[in-house]
Amino acid sequence: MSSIMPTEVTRRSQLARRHIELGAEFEHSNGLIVVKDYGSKTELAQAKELGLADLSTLPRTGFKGAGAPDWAASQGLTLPQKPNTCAVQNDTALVAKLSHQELLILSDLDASSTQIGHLNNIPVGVQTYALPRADSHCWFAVTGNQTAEMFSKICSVDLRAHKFANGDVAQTSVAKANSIVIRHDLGSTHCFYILTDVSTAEFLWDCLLDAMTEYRGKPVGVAALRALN
Amino acid sequence: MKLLTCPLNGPRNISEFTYGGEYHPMPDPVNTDSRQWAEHVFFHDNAAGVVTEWWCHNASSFWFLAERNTISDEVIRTFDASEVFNQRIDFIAASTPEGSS
Amino acid sequence: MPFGLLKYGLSNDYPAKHHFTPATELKKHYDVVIIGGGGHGTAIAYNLAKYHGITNVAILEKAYLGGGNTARNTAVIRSNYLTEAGVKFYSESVRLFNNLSNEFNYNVMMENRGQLTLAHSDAAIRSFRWRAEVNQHLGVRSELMDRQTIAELVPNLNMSEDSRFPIMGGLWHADGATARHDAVAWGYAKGACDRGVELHQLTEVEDIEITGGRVTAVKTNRGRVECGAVVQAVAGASSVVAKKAGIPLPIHCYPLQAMVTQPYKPILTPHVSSPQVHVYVHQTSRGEFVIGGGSDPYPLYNTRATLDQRETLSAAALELFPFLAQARLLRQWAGTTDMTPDYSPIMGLSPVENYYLDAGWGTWGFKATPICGVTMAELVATKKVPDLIKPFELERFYRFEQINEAGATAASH
Amino acid sequence: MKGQQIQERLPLPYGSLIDRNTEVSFSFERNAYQGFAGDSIASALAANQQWLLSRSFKYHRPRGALTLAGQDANTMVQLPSNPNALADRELISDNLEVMAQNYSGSLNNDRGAVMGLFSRFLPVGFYYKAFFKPRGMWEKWAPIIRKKAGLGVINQQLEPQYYDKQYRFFDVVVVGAGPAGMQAALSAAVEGCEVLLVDENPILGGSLNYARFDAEGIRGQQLREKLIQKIEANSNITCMTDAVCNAWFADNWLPIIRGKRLHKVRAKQTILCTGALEQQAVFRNNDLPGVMMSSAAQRLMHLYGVRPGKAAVIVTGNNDGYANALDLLDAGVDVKAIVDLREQPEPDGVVVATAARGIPVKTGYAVYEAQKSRNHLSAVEIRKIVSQGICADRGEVIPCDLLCMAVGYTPTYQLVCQAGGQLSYDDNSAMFTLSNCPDAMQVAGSVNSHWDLDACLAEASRAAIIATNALGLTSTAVPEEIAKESVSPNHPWPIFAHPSGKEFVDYDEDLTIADIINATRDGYEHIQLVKRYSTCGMGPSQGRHSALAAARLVAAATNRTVAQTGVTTARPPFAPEHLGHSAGRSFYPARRSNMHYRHLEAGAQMLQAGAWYRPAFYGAVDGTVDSTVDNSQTCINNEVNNVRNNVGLVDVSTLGGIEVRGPDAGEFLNRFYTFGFVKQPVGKARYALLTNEAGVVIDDGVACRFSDDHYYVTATTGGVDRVYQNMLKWNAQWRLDIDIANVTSAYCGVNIAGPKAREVLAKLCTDVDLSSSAFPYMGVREGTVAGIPARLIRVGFVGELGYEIHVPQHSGEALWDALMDAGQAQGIKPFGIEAQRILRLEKGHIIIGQDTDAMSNPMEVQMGWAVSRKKPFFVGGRTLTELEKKPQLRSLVGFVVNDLNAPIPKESHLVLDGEQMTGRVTSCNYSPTLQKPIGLAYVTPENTQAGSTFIIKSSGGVRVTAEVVKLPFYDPDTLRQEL
Repeated sequence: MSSIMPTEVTRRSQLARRHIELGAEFEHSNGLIVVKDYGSKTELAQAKELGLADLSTLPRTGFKGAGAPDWAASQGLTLPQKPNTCAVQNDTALVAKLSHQELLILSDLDASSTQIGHLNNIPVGVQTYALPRADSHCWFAVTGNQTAEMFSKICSVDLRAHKFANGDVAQTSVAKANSIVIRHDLGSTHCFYILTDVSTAEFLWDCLLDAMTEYRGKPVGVAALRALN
Repeated sequence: MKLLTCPLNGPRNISEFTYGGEYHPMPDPVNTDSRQWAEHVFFHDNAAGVVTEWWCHNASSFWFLAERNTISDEVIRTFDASEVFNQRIDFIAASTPEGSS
Repeated sequence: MPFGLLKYGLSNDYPAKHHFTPATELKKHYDVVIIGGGGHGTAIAYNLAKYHGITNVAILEKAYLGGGNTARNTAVIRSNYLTEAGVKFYSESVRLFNNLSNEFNYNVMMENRGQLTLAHSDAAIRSFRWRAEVNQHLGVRSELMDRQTIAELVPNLNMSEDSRFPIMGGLWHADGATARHDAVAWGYAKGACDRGVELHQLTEVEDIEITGGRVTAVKTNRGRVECGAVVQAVAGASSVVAKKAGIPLPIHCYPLQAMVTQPYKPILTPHVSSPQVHVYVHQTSRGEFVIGGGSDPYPLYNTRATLDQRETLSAAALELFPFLAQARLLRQWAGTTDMTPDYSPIMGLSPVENYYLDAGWGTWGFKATPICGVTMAELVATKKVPDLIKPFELERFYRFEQINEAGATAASH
Repeated sequence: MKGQQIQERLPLPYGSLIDRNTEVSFSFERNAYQGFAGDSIASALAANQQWLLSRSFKYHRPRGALTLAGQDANTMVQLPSNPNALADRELISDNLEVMAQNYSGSLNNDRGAVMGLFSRFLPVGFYYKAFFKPRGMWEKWAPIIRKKAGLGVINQQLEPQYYDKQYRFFDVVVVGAGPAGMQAALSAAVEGCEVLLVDENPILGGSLNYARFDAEGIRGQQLREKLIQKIEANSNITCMTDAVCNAWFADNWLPIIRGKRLHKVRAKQTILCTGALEQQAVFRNNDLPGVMMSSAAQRLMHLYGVRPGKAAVIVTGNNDGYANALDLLDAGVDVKAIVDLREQPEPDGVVVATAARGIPVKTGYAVYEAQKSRNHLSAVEIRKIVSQGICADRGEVIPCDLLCMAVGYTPTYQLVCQAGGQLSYDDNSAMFTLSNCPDAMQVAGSVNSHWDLDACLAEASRAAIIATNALGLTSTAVPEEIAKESVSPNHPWPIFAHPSGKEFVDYDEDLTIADIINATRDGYEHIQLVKRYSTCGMGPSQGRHSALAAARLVAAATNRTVAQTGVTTARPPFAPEHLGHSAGRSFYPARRSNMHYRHLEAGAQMLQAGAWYRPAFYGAVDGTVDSTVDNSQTCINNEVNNVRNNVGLVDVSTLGGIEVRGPDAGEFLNRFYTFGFVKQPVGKARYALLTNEAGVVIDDGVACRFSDDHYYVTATTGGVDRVYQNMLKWNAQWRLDIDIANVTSAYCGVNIAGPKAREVLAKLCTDVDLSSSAFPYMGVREGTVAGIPARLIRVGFVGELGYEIHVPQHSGEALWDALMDAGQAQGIKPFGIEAQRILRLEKGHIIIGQDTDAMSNPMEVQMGWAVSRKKPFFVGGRTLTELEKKPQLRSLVGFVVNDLNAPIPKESHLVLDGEQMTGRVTSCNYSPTLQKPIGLAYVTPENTQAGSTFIIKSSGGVRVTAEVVKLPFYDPDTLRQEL
């Protein structure tokens, strides 16, 4: 059993029990607890083929309102041009533009990006409103060559590499649950972030595993994801 | 499955959207007689032909307007509601106050 | 071998008396013009001719007899409604249905197999008890049913506690039935035509002439016809036709889809529906499973079928009867429903003095066919609104009153 | 099982679908048979001389393969867990157990066949004409008739199988991989064009695999190999065989079924090359095993290496029958005669070749009757045709065991017509045309009435060019449309009535010529009425083989042309598909709060509220919940008492939460809810009641003002999504300067309630002054609880000192743990929805949706106080003023039942005035606190003053007297919640 348990901190993934059942090894990451691995030697290879990781405890935030983009830019964020695309920040955070007035900001896999903490701790600008994205949505990563093929069983948007570019964002329905799908390749490996209403985390996790079975997809820890980078 | 082109998210299966009813401007709630008000509340044009209606893209909660042919189910165009509602709407109190609570 | 069939077998020349008026020219004037040759239109004509001696009547049908929602509904007959007005109205209709075959000497194959509506939440149990109490108080056979009794009544129903929508109870309606829907229109039309009513198919009303608040004539694709009164019974096109008479209606038209499987040996007796899972299932006398559910999500005057509704209905049907996965879908179709704000019909007088409305039939028009025929005919003949349909007058909406049946219609039809 | 039969096969190259190296043993009617891998059930049985496959629907006639292409219902057999399986579609597998369907006794001697003798007593529509007299008879007949109903048997013990779905995307989808389809795919597969080629058969090639296009019989094979080579070499083309495109839906949305998966394909362009279906000739006993389409005989030989008979007669109305004759001859079948309905065949290479090989041809002749022995064709009687459909009085009998019918085709129009295409028939040329296809759809090949191979290929390329041009991938000049051939393969009248009938127009429904004509005589003249009245075309094969013949007969019987009569077309799906396919995996999202498993660990009995799981009550902690009424009631009452006396904890995470922020936030709430919010003090919560435009109460919650421009509004679990959507829609019109965000799931919430609530909370919350003076009832604060940032709301839903604590979702479980620990000394216990319902009832709070219905307005539920009349506008306001002008119809009041022996009324029991229904109970429970049944009920407005009584029709119809009491029942001066 893991030497570190999710209950050591107040912030716990809805899926903590699933991870424990799967023999997860947890790790501390900037005060948060994430799944390092599931004790498999081949997790990196798994992640390259088809892997599913739970990143729900990692930092993220969001801002909305007519003033949000300007304010965010004034705080040094590089904003994507068009809605439904995203841009990597020099502190490795990822900024996705969900509409002309809405931003979603995701930390990197080490929870090391400083921007998010900064933005959460300063007063917002006029017509700018913070959104509790760290808790409203669960956050999964689906990685590997088979990702798009697997997604085509539960998502009606064409996510194939040549149709859905790295950095593209789709707000759509995955297994009948409203979701935000972001293509954010890790190194040369395809990776899709999926953010869905946190209360449906278990439902979505099960749907994804069910859809992955045919391609022998399995859960992987952040260690494998970092190794892809 | 029909495709509907969301002004924000592009073409999507129509099952990603919620129909929001016919678009028709609300009559002035103060200076409208009760029959006209009843028709505003309950009645529909229900036209067979091209109509303008509200649609909401569920995943992004984005409301917009669409012109659709209710016979062929062909969508003529979709557009941002700000094309029609381009300024703040305000209401003026009734000249005679309606009693008090 | 029932005697009725012997005459066909023993006579060498096939008994060839037409059931309906062979196509003839339109007359210049009719006392009553009925727009719409479906179950309702023909039932009204039948009652006018048989019980009020009014036979100078024309039924104008733009396509073919009973080809609209009469042909497309799933033939459910029930009276387990929620409001006093609704229950009294529909239970009288069920009573008439039971004698229909003999009433017009034409077998409509009424089958009284009962209807079970499933509850998957305590909120549903509450609303079902409400219906059961109202029904029983008005003499309609409805009762709450517990899991145990349901399992005995429908042994092949999925009663698992771990299913996504566990069944907590149900509303049993012993009066629930089905009939051969087409035969209802055919029987009424036959009876009406036998008494001199003219049925004109492929005859579309293009305009309605109003002078001095009275309708004087209708213009059709086959010429102009003067009339003493007009009844519109065109569920699915009510707004469009009423607009020709300058009458706005509180109606939105939504497609309602249904589907049917190939025939299989009988294994399901009652009609089973689940408002929460949005599906109903019954097995016809031919052995086909008829599956239906909620209306389409947006208005449309088009009877195309959609894949997403097929998917939704199949998934829902399998929640209740998992073994239906092996049944083969034969046909999928749609009708157009007049949805009203309160899920009750709009019947009776209109702002136009001699123009009568029979509209707003949503998903419950078929089961009301016989009583509509009786009451609307009485209204047209006597100019007096029968008590049974008084509550359903259009004017109620101008009084901000509603006869709310919302809870009693969802996916039950 | 009987001994194994011997199967004989034609030598290679016959049998392109079978693998002769792999024998497969299976059983039919419990007799063992051998076949080869790749055999269909029907082909394997045919190889064993078993031609009889099933019994028909009405007369239990013996039936065998008709099309060998899965297009008819004659071959329906029973497989385990797969009734009505098509024996000419389903492949054999080792130990597969196949049974015939719809017979009583044995397949060979079906007692049901006696029905045939009564056929003259069963005229068309006979059901409508009998069985109902005298009154009540139908009730006796219905069950008897019902027993006869249906075909296959459903396995009710079926284990759920794994069906799933996949979305696919292509630029061009070509349906049908015959010559036209293959050519269309090749021509469409230009640079950057993703093409899908779909065919329901196991291999590409369509008719090239079995039909004969020249005297030598080599062209088809050559063309097939050439096209397949090119296709395999082209990386832009994806091929799906054994896959049926089962419908066309709006915007080229195509359901394609392969195996247990439904592929939902979105195509930018579709090209339909679905081919044509050969039609039968209509004559007496045209349904006997041994009578089949000429294409069926060719399929048997070329695809399966099975000789379709020993002595054959061919009835034809075109030259394809001659090609078929050559094929049969080559396969060693003794071709007795070609019976040509035409007086003057158009001589071509094939016709000449048949003459050269000495096959007797009888021109101007028809097959008048087929004769049988032992359930199989034994001979045909042919007669000279004297006029349309009329034969000479005498004819000659030709013994044979095979009759091939080659009298014409109908286009496989299903998908085209589902797309709105028009199918029309030209009476002079006996040809069909398809028109009015949607822009993004092309048709090519025999479906478009092209019969010449070169014409098919040219039309296919043309269709592809139009498609790729439309996609902007090419800008090639579109070649001229190829003119249709002058001669049609369709004979205008291959229908020959017989005094003794049994000339089948519709095999599925056992309908004969007389049935169709008599339907029109009964007055059912519109083709749709004929269909419905006779059920012609309503059977499993959906009129594939009856629509044309029926249209011709109706046209003749009503003195119209077929064009005027119209040909009925079919609704989706194209081929019968298992419901499992369209169901797929079931996706019904379920919602859980972060505390979910803490409830389970505490032995909670969960209930569903919308998609949410919520604790109803907590049973034994060891998880063994005894849900008997008594036990659950005890648990619930204990929970109630603990809240009243100590402190309880309830999960309210499912409660909706919406942030309304910005300068106009107060103004927005003023317009949206009934109450006034502009003057609401910061740090205070205010009740928020929502009505729709009809003035009906649809939701409620509290609006918490955290700052001038920040309100946090709660909404009901079931209502929040709609409320949020409505807010956005209204402000899309009003354009107020605000932002609206649904943060329901972002917050996990509890309500800690009871006299000792403050005591417990104080241990964990040190940065908020919890004293009643500093943080009074209806106050709202932000602080931390157990180090977790929290929003605290002092509301009194359960009528005790209480705090709703909303924390970030992911910290919900930690909050729960902390409070349960901190509260031990105070006897904290969790309580569920059931206890909460009782507690709030004792306090007289209503629940929207339970105590209100689709008609309730604020005045009826005594919430007039929550409606501000001082505002210029709010949603529903104008309608409420209209409603106020009218006499109120009912009022919601609180009541108690003082007679403790009376059956406790249940929710929805009726309130009666005499026998008149005047209202109903909306909530009722035994109150552990007041020790008597209390409740809420709608009564007549005259009946609302405290002390007055009314009658409730309780369980078993018992009339129970209820006394109206002033609300709340408990703590009327609300001292406790304001502690």
